[in-house]
Amino acid sequence: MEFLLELVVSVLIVLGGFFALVGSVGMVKLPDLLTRLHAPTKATTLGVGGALAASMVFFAGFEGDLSIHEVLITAFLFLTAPISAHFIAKAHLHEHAELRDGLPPTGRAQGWSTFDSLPDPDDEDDGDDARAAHH
Amino acid sequence: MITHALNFGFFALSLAVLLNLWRLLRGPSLMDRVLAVDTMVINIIALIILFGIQQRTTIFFEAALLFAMFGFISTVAYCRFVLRGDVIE
Amino acid sequence: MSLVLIVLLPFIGALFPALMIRAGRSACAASTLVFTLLAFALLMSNAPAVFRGEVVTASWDWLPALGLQASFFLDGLGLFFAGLILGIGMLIIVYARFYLAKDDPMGVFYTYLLLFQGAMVGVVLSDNILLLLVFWELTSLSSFLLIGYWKHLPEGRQGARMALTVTGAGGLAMIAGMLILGDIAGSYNLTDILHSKEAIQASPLYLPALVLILAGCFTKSAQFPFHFWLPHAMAAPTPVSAYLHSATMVKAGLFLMARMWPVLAGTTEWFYLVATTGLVTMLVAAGIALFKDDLKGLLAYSTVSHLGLVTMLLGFGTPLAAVAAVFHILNHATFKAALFMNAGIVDHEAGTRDIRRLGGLLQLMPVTATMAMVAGASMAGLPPFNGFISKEMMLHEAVDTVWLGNGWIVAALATLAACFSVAYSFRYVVHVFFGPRRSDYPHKPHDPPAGMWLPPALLVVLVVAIGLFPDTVAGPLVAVVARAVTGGALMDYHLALWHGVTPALGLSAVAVVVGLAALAAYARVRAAWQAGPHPEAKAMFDAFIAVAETLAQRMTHGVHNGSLQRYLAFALTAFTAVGFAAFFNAPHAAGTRELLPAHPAAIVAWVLLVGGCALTVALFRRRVLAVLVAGTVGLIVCVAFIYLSAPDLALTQISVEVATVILILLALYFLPKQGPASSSVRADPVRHLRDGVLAVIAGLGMAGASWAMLTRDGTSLSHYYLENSVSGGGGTNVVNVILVDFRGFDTFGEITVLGIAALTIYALLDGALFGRVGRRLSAWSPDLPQSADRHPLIMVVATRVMLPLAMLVGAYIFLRGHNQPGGGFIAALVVSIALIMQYMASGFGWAAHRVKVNYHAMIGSGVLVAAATGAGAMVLDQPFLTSTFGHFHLPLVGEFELASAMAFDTGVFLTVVGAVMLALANLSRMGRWTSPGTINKSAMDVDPSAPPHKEQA
Amino acid sequence: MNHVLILPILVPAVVGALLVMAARYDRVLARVFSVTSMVAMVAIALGLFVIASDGSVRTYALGAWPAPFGIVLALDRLSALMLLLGAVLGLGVLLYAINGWDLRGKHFHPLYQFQLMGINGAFLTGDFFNLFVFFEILLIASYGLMVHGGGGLRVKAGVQYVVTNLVGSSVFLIAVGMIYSVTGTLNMADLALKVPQVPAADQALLQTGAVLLLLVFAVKAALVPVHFWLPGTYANAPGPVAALFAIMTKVGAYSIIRLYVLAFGAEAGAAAWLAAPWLLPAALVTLVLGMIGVLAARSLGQMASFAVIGSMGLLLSTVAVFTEQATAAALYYLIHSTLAAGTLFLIADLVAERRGLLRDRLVPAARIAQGGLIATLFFVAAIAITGMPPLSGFVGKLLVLDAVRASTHATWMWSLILATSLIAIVGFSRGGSLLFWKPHALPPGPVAAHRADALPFVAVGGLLACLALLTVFAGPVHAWLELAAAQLYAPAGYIEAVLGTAGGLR
Amino acid sequence: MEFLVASAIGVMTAAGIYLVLRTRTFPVVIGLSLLTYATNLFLFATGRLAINQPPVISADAAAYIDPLPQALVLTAIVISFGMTAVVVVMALRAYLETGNDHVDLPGDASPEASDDDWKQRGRKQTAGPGAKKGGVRA
Amino acid sequence: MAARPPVTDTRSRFERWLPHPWLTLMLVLLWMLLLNEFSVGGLLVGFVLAIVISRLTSQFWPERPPIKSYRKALSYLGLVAWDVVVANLQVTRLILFRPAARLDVRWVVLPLELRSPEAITVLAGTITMTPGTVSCDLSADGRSLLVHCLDAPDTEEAVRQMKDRYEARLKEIFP
Ligand code: NA
Ligand code: NA
Repeated sequence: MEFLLELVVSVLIVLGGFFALVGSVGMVKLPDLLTRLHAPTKATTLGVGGALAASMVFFAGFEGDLSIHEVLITAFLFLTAPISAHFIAKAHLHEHAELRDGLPPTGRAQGWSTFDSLPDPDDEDDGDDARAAHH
Repeated sequence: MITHALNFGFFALSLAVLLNLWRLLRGPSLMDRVLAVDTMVINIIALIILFGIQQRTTIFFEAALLFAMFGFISTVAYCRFVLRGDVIE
Repeated sequence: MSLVLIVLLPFIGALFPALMIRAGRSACAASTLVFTLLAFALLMSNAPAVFRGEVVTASWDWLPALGLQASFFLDGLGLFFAGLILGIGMLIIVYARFYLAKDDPMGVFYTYLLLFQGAMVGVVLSDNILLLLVFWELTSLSSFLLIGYWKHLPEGRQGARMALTVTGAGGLAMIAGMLILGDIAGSYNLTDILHSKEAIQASPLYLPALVLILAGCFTKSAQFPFHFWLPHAMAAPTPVSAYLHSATMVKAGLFLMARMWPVLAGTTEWFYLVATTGLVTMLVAAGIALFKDDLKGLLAYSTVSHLGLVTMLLGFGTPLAAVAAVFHILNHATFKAALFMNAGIVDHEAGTRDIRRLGGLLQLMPVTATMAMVAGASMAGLPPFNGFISKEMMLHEAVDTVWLGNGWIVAALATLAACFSVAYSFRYVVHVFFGPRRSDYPHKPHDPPAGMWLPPALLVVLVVAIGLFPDTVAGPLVAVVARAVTGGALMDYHLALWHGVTPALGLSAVAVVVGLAALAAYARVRAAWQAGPHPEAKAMFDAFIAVAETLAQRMTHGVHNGSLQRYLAFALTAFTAVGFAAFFNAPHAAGTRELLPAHPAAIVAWVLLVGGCALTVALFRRRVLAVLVAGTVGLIVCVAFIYLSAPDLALTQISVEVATVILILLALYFLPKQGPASSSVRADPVRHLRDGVLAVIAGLGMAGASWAMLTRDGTSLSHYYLENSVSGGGGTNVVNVILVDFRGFDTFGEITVLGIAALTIYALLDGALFGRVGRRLSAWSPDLPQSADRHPLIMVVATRVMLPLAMLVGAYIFLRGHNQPGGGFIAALVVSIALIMQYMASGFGWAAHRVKVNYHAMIGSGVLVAAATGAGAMVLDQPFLTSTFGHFHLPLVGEFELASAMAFDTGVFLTVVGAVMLALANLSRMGRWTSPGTINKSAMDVDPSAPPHKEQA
Repeated sequence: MNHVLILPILVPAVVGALLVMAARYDRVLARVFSVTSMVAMVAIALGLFVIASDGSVRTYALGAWPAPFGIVLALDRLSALMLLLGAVLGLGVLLYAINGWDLRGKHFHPLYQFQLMGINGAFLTGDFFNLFVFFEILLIASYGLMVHGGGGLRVKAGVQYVVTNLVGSSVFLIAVGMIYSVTGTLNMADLALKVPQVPAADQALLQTGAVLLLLVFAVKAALVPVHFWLPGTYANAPGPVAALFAIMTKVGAYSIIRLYVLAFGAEAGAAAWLAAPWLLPAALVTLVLGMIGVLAARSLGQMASFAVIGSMGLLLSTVAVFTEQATAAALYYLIHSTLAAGTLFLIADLVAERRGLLRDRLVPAARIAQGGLIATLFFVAAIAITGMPPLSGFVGKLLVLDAVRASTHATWMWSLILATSLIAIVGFSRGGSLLFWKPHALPPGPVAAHRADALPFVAVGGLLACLALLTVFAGPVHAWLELAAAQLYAPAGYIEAVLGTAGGLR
Repeated sequence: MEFLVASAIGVMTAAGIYLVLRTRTFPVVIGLSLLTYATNLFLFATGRLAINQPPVISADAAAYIDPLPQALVLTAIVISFGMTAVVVVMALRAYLETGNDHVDLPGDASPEASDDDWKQRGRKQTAGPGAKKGGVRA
Repeated sequence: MAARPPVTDTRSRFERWLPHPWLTLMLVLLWMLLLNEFSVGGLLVGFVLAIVISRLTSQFWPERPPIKSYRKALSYLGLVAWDVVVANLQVTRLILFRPAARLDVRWVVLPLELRSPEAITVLAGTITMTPGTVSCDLSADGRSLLVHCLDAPDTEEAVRQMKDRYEARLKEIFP
């Protein structure tokens, strides 16, 4: 049983380390930001997930504490990683305006939100608001 | 066995962090560097977790949690800065 | 006590004229006169005692530790001078009433005059030489005001400053001299000092003390080479010149030499310093006086010359010379004050004081002319006037004096001076009053009103009276004064007009003849004079001051040139150099502590940190990048804290890190995103190299100090905290217990700092919304292209999910902080940053509208909660911040702990949230200000689930 | 339990917080709060002064934790004196400021209160890390006050001020760290016991820390070469703020006197009188540079600033003699120079407020409203600050000259003190003549009207009256100061009082 | 490990000082924060180094690191956070007021310190989609 | 401020205190995760906190996220978790063994049928975390998603897979 636990923990650690490394290798190896983005969002997140799972099992198995709070970090990372990636991509597109021409059309009347806004700004009706002191 | 696994984990993650540093040095664009730091933070979280296993302590959990939270927030802040200039508008 | 009153009366009186001016000029003058008269009467009431040979004293311990006593004494010398000051003062007061013009602020004048008078009386009545110094400097100050009285005249202002500078410098030297003297004598009281002649003259410090004191006397009495200020002080109104620069202030130096004569005189040093200075002054000034065209200038140099005469006499060091000196002081005061007033009358009535524009006034101003002739003759040293008698005495002493083995040189030079004296005196009389009447006087000259001529007339009467009956009129006074000056040395002298045919009489005759001849040949003499060089002392002085000012400015503004880099370079160099010097000056031995092995991951972290630092330095001009990379350095420091058993530090550091990044990015919106080329290494490699060298040395120093520290064992207080944390502080997280309990006071201060920081930030930003900066901001547009979506949908959703999560984490960190890593501060940052995320995602307008909390109030209430928690203990008569805690048991819930430290931590929490939010929210308000058209009402740019083009709440 | 000791810190903290919360919108209320608090602080300080006058050291163990483990406040004569001085100056300046200056930006009053909290805390604390905290409080409040009202130059000078002090704060921590690393204590009294026991091997670290700390205090005290922040800061700060800052340099001086007599004094073994060789030359150079600056100044504010630098040089050179007598003299001069400098800055502001864009620059311009009165006030203040009689500057200078007589460097000190006095006299007469006399030489024009409010003049007059009292009562004041100095030079009483502080209930 | 920490402190100090000596407010701020890291790490190190000995009382802990320096560093971090915030905003205000972010006061020392690049920038209309949108009002 | 009416609260007391009951429960669960041990006291505190926090934050999330089926949501989570692992293996293979030049990098546009912002966000997140795709942008009207594919020879297929595998399921979870 202990061996099994050890095995599980070890495998998780190794997998975690491996995926994290892969993510970082990808980030170095891949040619441009958008492709690089694929590596850490997935691999690194999984890598840290592996480490967290290892920790969970380890503390539950060896220290006798039911250690589940690692779930929280994992969940948090899985929630935030794609959003980070999304914004990094957007910022990259914005920084490199030349990429705009390479983008496919949205199929809608409006373009991509990084470049185009809605024609009708529906939310700029009270300029006084900014002048109103914010205490 | 766990010790060896940990050693491998430390090795892999350290290497990963160094690769992140390389990307941070090289860039070329700001977003590349933001991505590098973002990834570095995640790798560091993994390192912290492994360190916790090695030291048999859960005392670093909150640090890992805050690293995750704040890493995300600062990444978003940088993105917003690039996108809009004004982080809060 | 009356002595104190004599000194005080003028000062008390000084309050009145300035206030009474509305009551009229005469009332003003009258009040001045009354006080002077009162003082004079008091003085006179003491006179009989003095003449009886008594010394009247009054004393009050002012600063006993220093030996500074407000003690006064009145002996013959004091009586003489005080009488002179107050007596002539009264005349001047009357004279000035008529002299000053309607638009001259008369009240101010009399105030100044009384201040001066009080100071002078103080000088001559002081028993304590430190007190004397006080009054001494006061005379400089009040005379500064009087000389500069006509503020509109540049000569007045410059003359005042010059006088103050020269006499002030002398005064400062005298301070040193007096302190030395007092130290030698063991007391600062004159009465003691005057009995310490042997000790003083035997002291190795005698010469420095003498030189320093003489510096004061010589400057005050306008002795060569410090004589130059006096003629320029003549820019003052004539009453001032008459009072200060003939009768009183310039005599203060003489007074002091006379005062100190018993202890300081009689040595070789004294003789050569004082007599020589006096002789040279007498000669040089007399020579210059002859060629002055300004009446007051002529009189001024004449005064200098006569002061030199007295100085020389005092310098001779013989009792008889001292008597002559005293007598001449009296005589000079009478004729010179009369002449100054006379010159003032001429100026007042004829409209000019320029001798070249005058002449022939005899018929027009007969009274004035008569007075001038009498006083002038006295000044020339002609019999039967008082000036003659004292000059004779002087020549008599001069003949007896041997200077560097030379028996005739003093007499010869003194006679030469007397020649000049005769010449300029006659020039004054002849060139002004005799000769043809002119048609081009600026005014139509006539004799002045009685109020103006009576005061000098009174003096002229004295001139004659003393001249005719010296022993009767002045004898007793001179006797009592001389006794005071010489310390009671026995001497045989006789004041009389006629001493028989003596060498002095012969020299006098020579002087008259040569003087008259010189005047007869004035044109040629003057031509000869003008052919020679005349170093103009004022020009030299001005040049000196100008050079000093220029140097001072170069130095000051050259060093303090507004360059922060320079300031910091100086400071950092100082820190580094001093650090190294202190370290290597003290014994040091290498540490013996067992070292920790380096974990490979730690080495990697080290590489990251060094790389981050290097990259920050390399990229410092690309600002966003610099922030990002410096942030990674901070991140590594956090990791180091984790690795090195400091979880609380790591939590705090990472939270602060993010808040700082957001803050900096908010500010960077307005700032240039790229440092200018001029700040690049290429633009100024030398400076970068210099800074780099300094930085590396300082870095080496810090590394060395750290190494020295880390490699040795040390003692600490930790055991106490570890032992008492649970039992006394109720928490297992010792760091937190230290923060909120053991050293909670630090934390109380620390949150106050944060609160103040936020208030400052608020004030700074709020102030930027108005005025010039506000207009600039309104006209501002972003300097980088902006992406189109301001409030992206995905981000809004993400932050909405994150907010409750983060608040939960915040609560968790807050509640467990006392026992596990965490606490109020970190919790506050977590919550604030989560809130800020809402601002980031949905915009300032939207988010601010939903935050119902007033951040100012939050800061205030946080500080108050912390203070109230602390003060709660005071109610139980425990010290501020004394904590308490207890374990409680509730069914179901089980055991839990409540600690007052939690309430304190709540204060911390509130303050920090308030501070961070106030700062960040207001910084973001700035951004709104620049583009007010973009206030959003909805949380996201577009909500696809809402009907198109319809407002969403 | 005598809670009065905490009040000088607690009262401004609470009032400051209340001002932030409640009295933010109501200027009258804010002024009432602020002035009441200042009056209370004067009263408290007077009370503490009386309490301290019996010569014993009172302590207050915060949180009831005994020293050296907890933070202890300690009140001796020196602390009481500094508290009283700060409160009196603070009240005077506040009375001046509530005539309109306080409305030129936000949060003047809370910042003012917090400023005093920091200053009072620095004077009371017996713990040198807590001293750091109070330094930071007074600094950060001073940042806010410094830029109060805004304006390009002011804010830029503010940046310089802040940056310099941030560097200083870093070094403060480094120095504290070095000292802690070899002595293991943060309590000044405990430090005094530990320093003599520091082995030779650790002396280098200890002394480096101590000397660096000295240099940090020197930054606050504006000693060359770390004085550069002062002229720009003071000359650009709002007048009343600069006036209040007159006490801030004294915080540096106070800290030097406190720590280097207590912990690095006669008993400190290898580190005995550590500060003297560093302090004296620096102070003398400061004296010279400051007074030369007076001569070179381009504005009245600048002149006052350099006069402050010069006076700090004089003060600290006297301190550097490290004898009881010299310290007593230095303390007398400290009181004098604080009040004199504060007054002078207020007068500079009176002038600046009346001269439009020219402010207080030393260039002739039209006459100003209430010019005669202001000129008189200036004359008196200048007399005080240049050390001319009859005011306390002269008495102070005499005391200093007398006290340093025994020093091996007496000749130098005397020469420099006297020579620089002359430079100051020349500088101030030049400035006064330019500002108050020369306008009379210009063609008379209309004098710009200016509100002739009494309050500012009352404030200035009140401070000058303090100088006059200081002069008249020089005897008793100095006698008191001699006792204060004697108390400093017999540190056993202080140490015993602090370390003997009972830990309350525990 | 001690060497790593000591040298890291040195490196951060050096980088911080170099940046603090730059001519613009921004690098100065960055330099200050590096200097702060160095200072905090140094102050922390006065408690000497220890691994896995956090100062949290627990039954199974063998030893504890000196907690006092940590508490001091915490205070120092918080204070320097406040200070940094103030200096950043003050630098911003100075830039808005004077139109340049030079650290020097305008004068002879640095002619650049009197430039006003804000003025020129205010006139320049930046072409950006968002900026354009800001001007359109419904 | 005058231009804008105050944010009026027309909700019932229940809605006000439990604006998002599921969120509140979620928070309680998270709280227990954070505590890392079970105790009644902890649970009580958790409930109090969850209620207070959801009350405090409800202003920022005024519209309830309507989830139609929590069962489907859970199964969706499982699906995604599995896909993440698969995605990683794929990406690992591409990173380690495929020369960069041979990657078939493409942009793909995913027209969205989902309308709820929450749903769109979840979809975008899912796409990023799963095989070879990163969602990079939304169209300005929020109805198309721009997806970057690391190696997608067949864009049609990619779009179809994303729609079928994720969007269809999300449509059953979110309205
Ligand atoms: Na603290
Ligand atoms: Na804590």
